[in-house]
Amino acid sequence: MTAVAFSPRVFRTSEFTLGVVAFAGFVGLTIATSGNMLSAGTLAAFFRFLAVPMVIGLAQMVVLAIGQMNLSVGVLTGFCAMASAWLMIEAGLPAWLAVLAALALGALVGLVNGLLVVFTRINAFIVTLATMTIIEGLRYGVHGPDTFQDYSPGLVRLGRASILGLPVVFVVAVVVAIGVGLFFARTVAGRHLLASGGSPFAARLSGVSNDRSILLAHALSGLLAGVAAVLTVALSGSVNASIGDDLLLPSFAAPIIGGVALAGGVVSVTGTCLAAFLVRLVDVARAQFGIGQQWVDLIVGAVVLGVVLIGAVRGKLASRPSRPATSAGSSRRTS
Amino acid sequence: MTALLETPPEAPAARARSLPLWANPRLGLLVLLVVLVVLFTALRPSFLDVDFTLVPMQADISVYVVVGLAQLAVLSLGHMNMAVGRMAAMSAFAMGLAYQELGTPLVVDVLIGLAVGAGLGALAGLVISRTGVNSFVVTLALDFALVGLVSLLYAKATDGVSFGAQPGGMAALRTDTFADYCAGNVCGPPVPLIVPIAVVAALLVGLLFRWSRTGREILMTGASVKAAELSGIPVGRRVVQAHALSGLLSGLAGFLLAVNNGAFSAGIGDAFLLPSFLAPVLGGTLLVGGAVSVLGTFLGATITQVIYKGLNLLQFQVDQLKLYIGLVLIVALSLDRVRHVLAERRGARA
Amino acid sequence: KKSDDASSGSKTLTPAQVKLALVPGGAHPYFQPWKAAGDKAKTDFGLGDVTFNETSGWDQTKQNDVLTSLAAQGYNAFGIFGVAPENINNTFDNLKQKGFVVGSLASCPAGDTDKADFCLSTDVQQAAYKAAKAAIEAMGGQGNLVHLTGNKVDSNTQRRIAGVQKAVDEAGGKVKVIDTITDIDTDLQTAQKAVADLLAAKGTQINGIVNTAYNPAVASAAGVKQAGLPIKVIAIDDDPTIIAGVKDGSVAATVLQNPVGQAYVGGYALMKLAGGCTMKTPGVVVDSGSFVVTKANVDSYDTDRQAKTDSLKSDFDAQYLTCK
Amino acid sequence: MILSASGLVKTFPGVRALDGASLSLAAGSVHALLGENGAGKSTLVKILTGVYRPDGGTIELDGKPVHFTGPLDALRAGIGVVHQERNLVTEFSVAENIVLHHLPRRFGVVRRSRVRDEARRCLDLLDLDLDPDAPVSTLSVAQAQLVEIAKALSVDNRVLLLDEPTASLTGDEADRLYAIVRKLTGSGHAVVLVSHKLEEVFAVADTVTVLRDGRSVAEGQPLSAYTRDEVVDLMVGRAHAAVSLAARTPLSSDAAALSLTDVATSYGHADVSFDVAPGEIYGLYGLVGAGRTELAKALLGLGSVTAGTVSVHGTPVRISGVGEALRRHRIGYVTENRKEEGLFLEQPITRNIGVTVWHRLTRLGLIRDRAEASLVDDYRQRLGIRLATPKQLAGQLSGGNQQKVSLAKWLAADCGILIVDEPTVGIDVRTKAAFHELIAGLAGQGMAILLISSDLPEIVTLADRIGVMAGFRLRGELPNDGDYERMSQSIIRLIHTPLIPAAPH
Ligand SMILES: Nc1ncnc2c1ncn2[C@@H]1O[C@H](COP(=O)(O)OP(=O)(O)OP(=O)(O)O)[C@@H](O)[C@H]1O
Ligand SMILES: Nc1ncnc2c1ncn2[C@@H]1O[C@H](COP(=O)(O)OP(=O)(O)OP(=O)(O)O)[C@@H](O)[C@H]1O
Ligand SMILES: [Mg+2]
Ligand SMILES: [Mg+2]
Repeated sequence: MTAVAFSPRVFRTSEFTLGVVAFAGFVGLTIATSGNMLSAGTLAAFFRFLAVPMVIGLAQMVVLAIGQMNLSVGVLTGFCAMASAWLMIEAGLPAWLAVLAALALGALVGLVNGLLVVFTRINAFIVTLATMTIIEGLRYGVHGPDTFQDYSPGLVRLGRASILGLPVVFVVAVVVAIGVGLFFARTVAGRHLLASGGSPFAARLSGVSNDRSILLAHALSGLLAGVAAVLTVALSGSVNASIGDDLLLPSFAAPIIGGVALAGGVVSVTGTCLAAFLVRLVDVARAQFGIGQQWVDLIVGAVVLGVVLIGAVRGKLASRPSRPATSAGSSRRTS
Repeated sequence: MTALLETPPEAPAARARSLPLWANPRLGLLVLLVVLVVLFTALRPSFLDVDFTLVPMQADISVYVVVGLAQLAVLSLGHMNMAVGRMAAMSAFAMGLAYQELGTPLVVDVLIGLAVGAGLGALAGLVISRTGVNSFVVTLALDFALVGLVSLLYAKATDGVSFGAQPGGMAALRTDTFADYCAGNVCGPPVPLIVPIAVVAALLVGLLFRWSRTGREILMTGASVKAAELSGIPVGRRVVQAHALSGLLSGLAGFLLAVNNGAFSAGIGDAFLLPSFLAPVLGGTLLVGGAVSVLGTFLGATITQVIYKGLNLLQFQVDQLKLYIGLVLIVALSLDRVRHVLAERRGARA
Repeated sequence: KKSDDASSGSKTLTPAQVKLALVPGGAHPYFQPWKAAGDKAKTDFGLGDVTFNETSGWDQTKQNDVLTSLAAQGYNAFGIFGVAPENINNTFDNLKQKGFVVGSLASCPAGDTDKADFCLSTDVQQAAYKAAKAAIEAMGGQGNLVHLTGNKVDSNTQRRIAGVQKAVDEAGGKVKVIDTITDIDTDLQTAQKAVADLLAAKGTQINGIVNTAYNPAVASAAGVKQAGLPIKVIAIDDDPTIIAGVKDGSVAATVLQNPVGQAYVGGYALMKLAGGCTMKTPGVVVDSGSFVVTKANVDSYDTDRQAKTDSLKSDFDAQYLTCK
Repeated sequence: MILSASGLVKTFPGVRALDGASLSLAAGSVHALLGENGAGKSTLVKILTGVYRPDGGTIELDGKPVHFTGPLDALRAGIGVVHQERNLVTEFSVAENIVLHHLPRRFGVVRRSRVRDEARRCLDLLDLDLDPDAPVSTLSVAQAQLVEIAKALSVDNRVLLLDEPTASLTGDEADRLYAIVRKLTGSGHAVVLVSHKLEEVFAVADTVTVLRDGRSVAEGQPLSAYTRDEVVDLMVGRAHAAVSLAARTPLSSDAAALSLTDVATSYGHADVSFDVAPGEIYGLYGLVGAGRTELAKALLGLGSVTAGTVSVHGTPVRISGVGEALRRHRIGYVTENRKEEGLFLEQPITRNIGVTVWHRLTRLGLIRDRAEASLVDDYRQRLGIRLATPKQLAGQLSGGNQQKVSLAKWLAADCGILIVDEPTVGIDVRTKAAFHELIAGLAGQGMAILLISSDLPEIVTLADRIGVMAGFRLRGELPNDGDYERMSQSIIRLIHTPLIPAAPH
């Protein structure tokens, strides 16, 4: 009776669609730039600036997993970045301590978001909208509108270093992504978190604490924002209070294009990363061909819609009833 | 058939008691509003200054109420419209272009613009209902596409980023209040001329969702698409209509902002997105669909503007201002929750 | 009807009655000198009060709100950087109608009319022209130029683009603008990403980069330095990071504006206007000056600027104001 | 007594669901918990499993008072439960759902092979051939219910509470469940069974508690002390007159109200032909999964008819949706899945009933609340819907009353043809009889009724003719002679005869 399609299951996933689109886009761009895409400089720039969008997409994804949203991821990234730069420059802390502090700060603020959601039972959208404005104030408070520069040469060197041709920051982002993937796929906490997102009531009946899932998701989201902050500090060499302003919409775009349901219960690390990859491709295409920003926006809009439409059409084709008309009854176990 | 089934014993009257009046969330917001006004007036008496506080605040509230309603129109479905701002911009562009090219009077320009807004909304709705793709994604993509389009269009139609000439009447709408129109000694209240536009829009939207078949069917679609479809509701059409309404209201909000700012320009709608959610959600409209509160949206928009104005009068610097806006929001919402929980408890015990 | 009568009679104020509000469009390093300049104006001219309020958040609606709040608090002289040059005249108009004195600082309204009493600002087109000139000179008079700037839907951006174009046209075909990248001033990371992508795509073809916005300037100075390309970067303003770049050679030149002069002289003129003076030409546009700083004059530029400020002040007395 | 509860009180806003209910449970026995719809059975079950906290009363486990602060407490205390509603995480696999409350782990990492083994063991208990890795979202209602049961069996609970476990199961599946129940009680477990299928209850249970209006009216009595009618009397609270439907003569009519000729659908039906006359009840019987629901949906335009003709009152039609079916052809469909398709759970009852007729209740384009309220009042009386106030949310009604609301909406719409899908699943005996009367009455008024049911006695009681469906084909059609034994035999025979390939036309 479980005659669900098995073998081509993987080809029907939205990850697969995205993968194909991303690959085709990459190849297309390589051809269009007559190979310039594959030059070391371009590749390095490509992956270096892919790291933060990937991590920030994951930061949003973990809250989407419980069917909530975190509007504060972007400014939190900026705040953590400013805080760690402040710690290095003004407080004179060594880089590694400042990095740990940024991560801890991110997780802490995320936890506060979670606590507010759990204790007030106010919609997370509104809670994080409020904390977003608070954090915006704090982010500005660190150093006004001015720029921090020259904090830790070692950290900045690391941010610009490469391993096997891949930028270190990108490698870190990939490791983080794998970690997040394993967390959701393999750990009890991750599974419980997803169960809470999928059907909170069913999860509760199975002894899962939805409140704990909410706390965990928000704390993890904050932690990932902290990771994004550290990556930013390392790769850019200078930070100011505007850091994070461009991250909110991409943080939603990546997981949602990547197939994560807004209703919760479903995550896709691969999809999120691939979607970030796609958006990055458009960035690069813009630089390669000198396209105006207006056209880029138009193209991104079209690409998003296109990917999603293809996904929808594929989904429809896949779910079309394909029951054999003649022998359905006898082949199914109906006892 | 009447005698086939006997009526079961009536539920005792005591069982059927609804929540007390003070548990009404809208009332909570109203109390909050009054408390905030009293607080700010105590701290800064100029909060009640007619020319510099009350009149401009009414004009701003009018804009944000309509912005909130634009989002509310699709929240009713459990959808989102991430393109409210850009629909407003396109709509305002159409109004400006209509006047520039056709020289038509204000009312006609506005109608043309609203039609453009409604059309864009309907387009989003059509894509959503036909493909079943999440509204967030569709409208986000539409937003991106329109951002580009708006600046391309302005670059083409104007020598810069706004229309130079305004249709007659815009200036009066911007600067005048009813107090400026007197019949003998009797002058109107100090209410800006655009306020009635927002009020009428709010009343119509309220009417739609409360008493009209279309509005109710939109809500039912929001409550459960499957059940709506199986109850004979034309689900697809209702989705398109709700999104068209959202586009129309975005356009109206764009017009009101253009009136306040004094020109149809490309920047209209840039700052609409967050307030569009804030007002209805503060007012008790859920993101899941099926229930909306127009009055709540009005109160939500008013409360946010009051907080903003009050903190402005207290002359906080950027960092403190942001901090306090967030804190006031959280505290206000938490108090509202406490009230709600208390009410539920009372209600349950009764 | 109020919209019909243009202005209301204003009364004269003593300096001590003047309460001056300096209102930028939002938080930005450029405006930070306004604070000190405002304080200096207060003591020098004996103003009643000076405040600096950058809470507008680059939103015209919010700025209008900030302005009316300040008016409600008793401020009666306004030095404003309008968020939206195309709409700002209406804001000026509103304030003027209430009998306040208004100066448009650091940016003029779009179009030919200026409803403020005066506009004291860098001529952005001129500044961009100077920057492009400096770049072309640094490039040795020929090669490919890239222009990085801010919000495309802002009339000032349009003027900057025109200024760069003018300088390039004057080079007589030997210089080409191969890319004008807009909308990357929103935040530092966007600018850094755009610069990295630009350098990766065309780094070898580019000879000079002209920046007419803050974040791109910071990003391209660092990006070029790191990539080790022989590209001449022309930055804007005198943020410490940029001055450091001029000193170490990673920035070929920077084009300075005169924020101190704008706030200080603007405050002076507003005080005078409140005290009963009138503008000879209402809405006159006054250039607050722009200065090209290279390694050669990096230590002395501030004296030039000081001199310009002083001459601006006397210009107002001599040329722009009529006092009884 | 393993588990005993006394004086339990539970109030929901506006409703007192339990009003001093008691229950005590001995090891090694199956205890039936009976009562009408809305009597408070499910509420009691939820209190005993820590889902709700009682407003008053005590619960004792092994003689010691316990306070459950959440479902986990009850699970830890060894109380397993199958709730009336399905509570699975649809995105997760079958296996993971089964062991979700005690995921095998090592250092916080899920041991997937153990999960699968454990799930396989539980599925085997029920003799269920399901892929443990299949997502729950791909299961049918019945399969999901079986997974729910497997989940309750996955730990060795001392107490097992089953709230309507067989409502969506076939006889076979139910038998298998009861065999396990007997095995469990044999080894000292205690089982509580909530069911409206009194035949099953009498076959399985040893003792009984009857709830009426939130109070226990017969507590812990041996079931053998009662006859079926006595139990029903206890539930209803007064002497219960056995209902027997008056013999109905279908209105003779030349034109069928609804007729299908050689219909094939996008769902995979083929060669389906039958017709229903006005005043006739056509019963469509089949095992769960036979494709009857899909046929109904195809007729309504939710799927598509790919071949053959569907005629309404003699005119061939192509229906594109429920709205068209309702307004153009006056066809109504009462769904089997009331929670998702029949009701707007978060909306007031008024709107749930008014939704099909708003177009008739408007004045100047605005709906008259007064008219809607009187409509609700009308159906509340006619169907005996038990509600606190008409503004109450539909989701707060007990299962049976929800079903009544789901039906009321279509009665209000004034249909000529009504398709009724599994109308009495989860409905108490009295209401069920009332429903049967109601359906017969509707037919008596000239409505053509297509009755889809997996409840054989129901079909035999009501239908004039019976179509038997299996594997998306109509296997045959029988006139109903009202003799249950004979009818059931011939129907079973029809289902199990191999399908002869239809002759090519
Ligand atoms: N969450 C709730 N909110 C409000 N009222 C509720 C809620 N749950 C149950 N009720 C009410 O409590 C009463 C008892 O409901 P319960 O579900 O326990 O009945 P039941 O005996 O299980 O009925 P059925 O046989 O139909 O399943 C009903 O009147 C119902 O409307
Ligand atoms: N083998 C299967 N694979 C996938 N889906 C199935 C399978 N069998 C049944 N379903 C789906 O499960 C859902 C529930 O079916 P259900 O068991 O209620 O039977 P049904 O087709 O509605 O027939 P009936 O009304 O005769 O019971 C249906 O939507 C059906 O499409
Ligand atoms: Mg029940
Ligand atoms: Mg069925």
